[in-house]
Amino acid sequence: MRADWLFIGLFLLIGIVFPAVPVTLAYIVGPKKPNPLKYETYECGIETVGEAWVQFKIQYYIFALVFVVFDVETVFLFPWAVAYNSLKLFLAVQGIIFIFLLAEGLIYVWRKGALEWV
Amino acid sequence: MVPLNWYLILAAALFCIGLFGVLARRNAVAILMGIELMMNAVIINLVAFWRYLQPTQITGQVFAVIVFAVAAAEVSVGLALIISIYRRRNSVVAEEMNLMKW
Amino acid sequence: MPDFSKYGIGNIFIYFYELLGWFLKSQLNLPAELAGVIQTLVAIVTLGTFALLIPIFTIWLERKLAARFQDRLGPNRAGPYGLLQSFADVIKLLGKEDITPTGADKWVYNLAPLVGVVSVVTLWAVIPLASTMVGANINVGVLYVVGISGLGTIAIMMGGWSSNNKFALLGAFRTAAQLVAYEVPMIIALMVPVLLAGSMGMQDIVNAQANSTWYILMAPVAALLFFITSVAEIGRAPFDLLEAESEIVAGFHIEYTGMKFGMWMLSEFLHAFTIAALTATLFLGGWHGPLSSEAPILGIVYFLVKTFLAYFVVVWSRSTFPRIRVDHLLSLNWKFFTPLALGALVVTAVAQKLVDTYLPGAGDAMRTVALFSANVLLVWLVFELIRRSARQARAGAEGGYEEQGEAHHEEAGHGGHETQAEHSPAPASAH
Amino acid sequence: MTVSQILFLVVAAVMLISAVLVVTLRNLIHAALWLIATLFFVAVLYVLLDAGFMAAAQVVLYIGAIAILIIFAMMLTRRVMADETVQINSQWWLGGLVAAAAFVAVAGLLNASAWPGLPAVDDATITNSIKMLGTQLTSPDGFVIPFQIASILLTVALVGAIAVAGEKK
Repeated sequence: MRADWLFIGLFLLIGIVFPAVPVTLAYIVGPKKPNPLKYETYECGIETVGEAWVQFKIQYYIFALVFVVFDVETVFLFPWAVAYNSLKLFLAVQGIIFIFLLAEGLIYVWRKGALEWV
Repeated sequence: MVPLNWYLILAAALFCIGLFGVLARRNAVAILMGIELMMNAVIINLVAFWRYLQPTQITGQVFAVIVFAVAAAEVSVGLALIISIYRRRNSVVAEEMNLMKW
Repeated sequence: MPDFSKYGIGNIFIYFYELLGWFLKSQLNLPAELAGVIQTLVAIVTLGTFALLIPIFTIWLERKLAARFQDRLGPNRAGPYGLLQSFADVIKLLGKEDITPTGADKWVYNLAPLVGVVSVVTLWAVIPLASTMVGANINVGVLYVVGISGLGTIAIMMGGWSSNNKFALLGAFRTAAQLVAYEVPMIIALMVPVLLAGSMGMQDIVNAQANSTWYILMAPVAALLFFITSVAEIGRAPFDLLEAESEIVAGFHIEYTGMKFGMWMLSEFLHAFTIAALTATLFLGGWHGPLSSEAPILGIVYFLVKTFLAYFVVVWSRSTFPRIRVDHLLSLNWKFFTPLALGALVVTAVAQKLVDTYLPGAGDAMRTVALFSANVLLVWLVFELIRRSARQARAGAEGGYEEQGEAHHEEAGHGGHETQAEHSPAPASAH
Repeated sequence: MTVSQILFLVVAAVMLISAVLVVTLRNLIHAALWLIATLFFVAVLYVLLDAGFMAAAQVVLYIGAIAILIIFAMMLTRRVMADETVQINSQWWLGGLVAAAAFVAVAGLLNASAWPGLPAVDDATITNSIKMLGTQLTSPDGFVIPFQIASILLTVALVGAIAVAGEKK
């Protein structure tokens, strides 16, 4: 098991080196003709107006919120799913009750209208 | 082999860094980030105790997973409060939320 | 020296791996741990190179296929059948100037495409290529896949935020909202094969399929859900809102040029191939096929064939469906995919327990039939519900005009809208 | 110094440095990115502790979900933090003093106590731990009540957060 995790750790290290090589190479090889106009940020063919910040909708937060709650609950369910085939009936039913509680949260959000993109 | 108290001291250090963040930051979101660091220190402790004291039982990990759930609930409600306050008062500086201060 | 006859031609890659270990240990007299690390490094570099070279081929394949779908020829100048087109593109990218816009956050801006590539390449660490060949056989493979894909969302937010551009920021946040939303049904659908196999390890799931049936038969709904939500995760058409050219110019990578832009493209194309590989592994039996356990090299062939089949479907749907609207995208996810995924999970769990309890001696064929019909039942139920609510909505909409006149005869206080709402549960028989 | 000790020290050092950056950087988006780095190295620590499931859950939940939620919230309230004003309050030295004192006290106490060594565990126990976790979470002799209460807590948090954040101005 430890050797497998070592593999993943080394893979992560090498995974960052691999794409870094062509990027660095392109930086060295590529032409460099600096020009202040070239470095301006793009904006529909006119000069950039204001800063990059725009007012975001609260809806983004609501979606992320629903996602976080569901994510946590599914992480709870994964060990249950792994153990499922060897679980007794009562234990299996507990997991299904859990799923129904999860669905209840979804129904609440749905009826509340928080899932609408306004 | 790494002794158990290395993990515990590391967790204590992380906890204190988080504590500093909570005490010193002005921005409410940054304070929440400090709280996240403190939560992680607690989870490191739980998992370290599981591995060193009772690796054949799973109690430590069960508690760690439940701390995950509590952390998620805390951060989602906390950020919702911060956003709500921001929408009313146009500020997320913790010092300016002083209605209850005397 | 390891004996070649013990491995045979079917295990040739394992033979090379052992040969390297033998060479390092007994010829160079390295300690066992160091030799193991070097062996692992060589395996990683081989696998990583393989993974990073795939897009060179798939980009050509995708352009060719898309061209055929649109009745064009596609790339046909560079090399035979245009096969060298991707190499020409790489050389062109090398000759482009590397631009970091003013006001951009230099470190984050340059790191983001690298994180994007890492979040895709490292998925290959847990995908089993053959019965004896898997990078890391960890027991949390499925969760690992979900977690590493989450890094991709972070990479996109880093790229979008650090570009200092309105469109990039807006595109990044749209993308993040889409990715996190579609992750929910994807995780729930992933739980179905985990439940059936009783393990989160990728190799265990493939072994379980080799010992019973492929999970596309046992859990067709979950398979379809996983495939569709994965296509949404990689942001391919019909879910390509993140780079909707006509709406937000190009999305989060608008400011990227040269090789860094190439890295975003690389990660996108590799991701498309990777989700095909994941679909093949989790639902199409991975390396499993005739004689695949005896000769693992055949397993690689089966695995690649299945992966290319799944990849073909990705390209096919890309060139067939129009782009979906953002509100439809999100309501499709929350109001259809997520409940359906939960339903598929419950149905599979219940059917599995019922078969275990009431048919203790049931074979795989019986179990497959039971699970398949449970899935069909679920789909029928869901579509019946949708049909009913659609009928109600239509009756409400059509009845609304006629009943507005009647509403005046009824008691006061009932506006047209209220009448409409009241009468909406009535079936269409009002006509 | 064994290999595992060196590995631990490297991971711990990087983790603590990124944690310090989280609480001191002025640019809050950078602080959030360093928070992600810190959380990632905590996951590496779990791997060193043979808790693979915890490591994966850490990456899925903290990096994939909670960190994204924090960045979203920052974007929604960014007008205040776009400027480069001081992010540390006037009593920061007091906070630093309290944190340092707490660390010295706790670390001294931990160092003075005797702790058991690392028990040897076979691979099968580690592999089996996820199954055991699933059984314990749903078993009436185990933790079924906390399991269901956690679910209810999350549902309540969802309802509460939407009620708070989604209210009309």
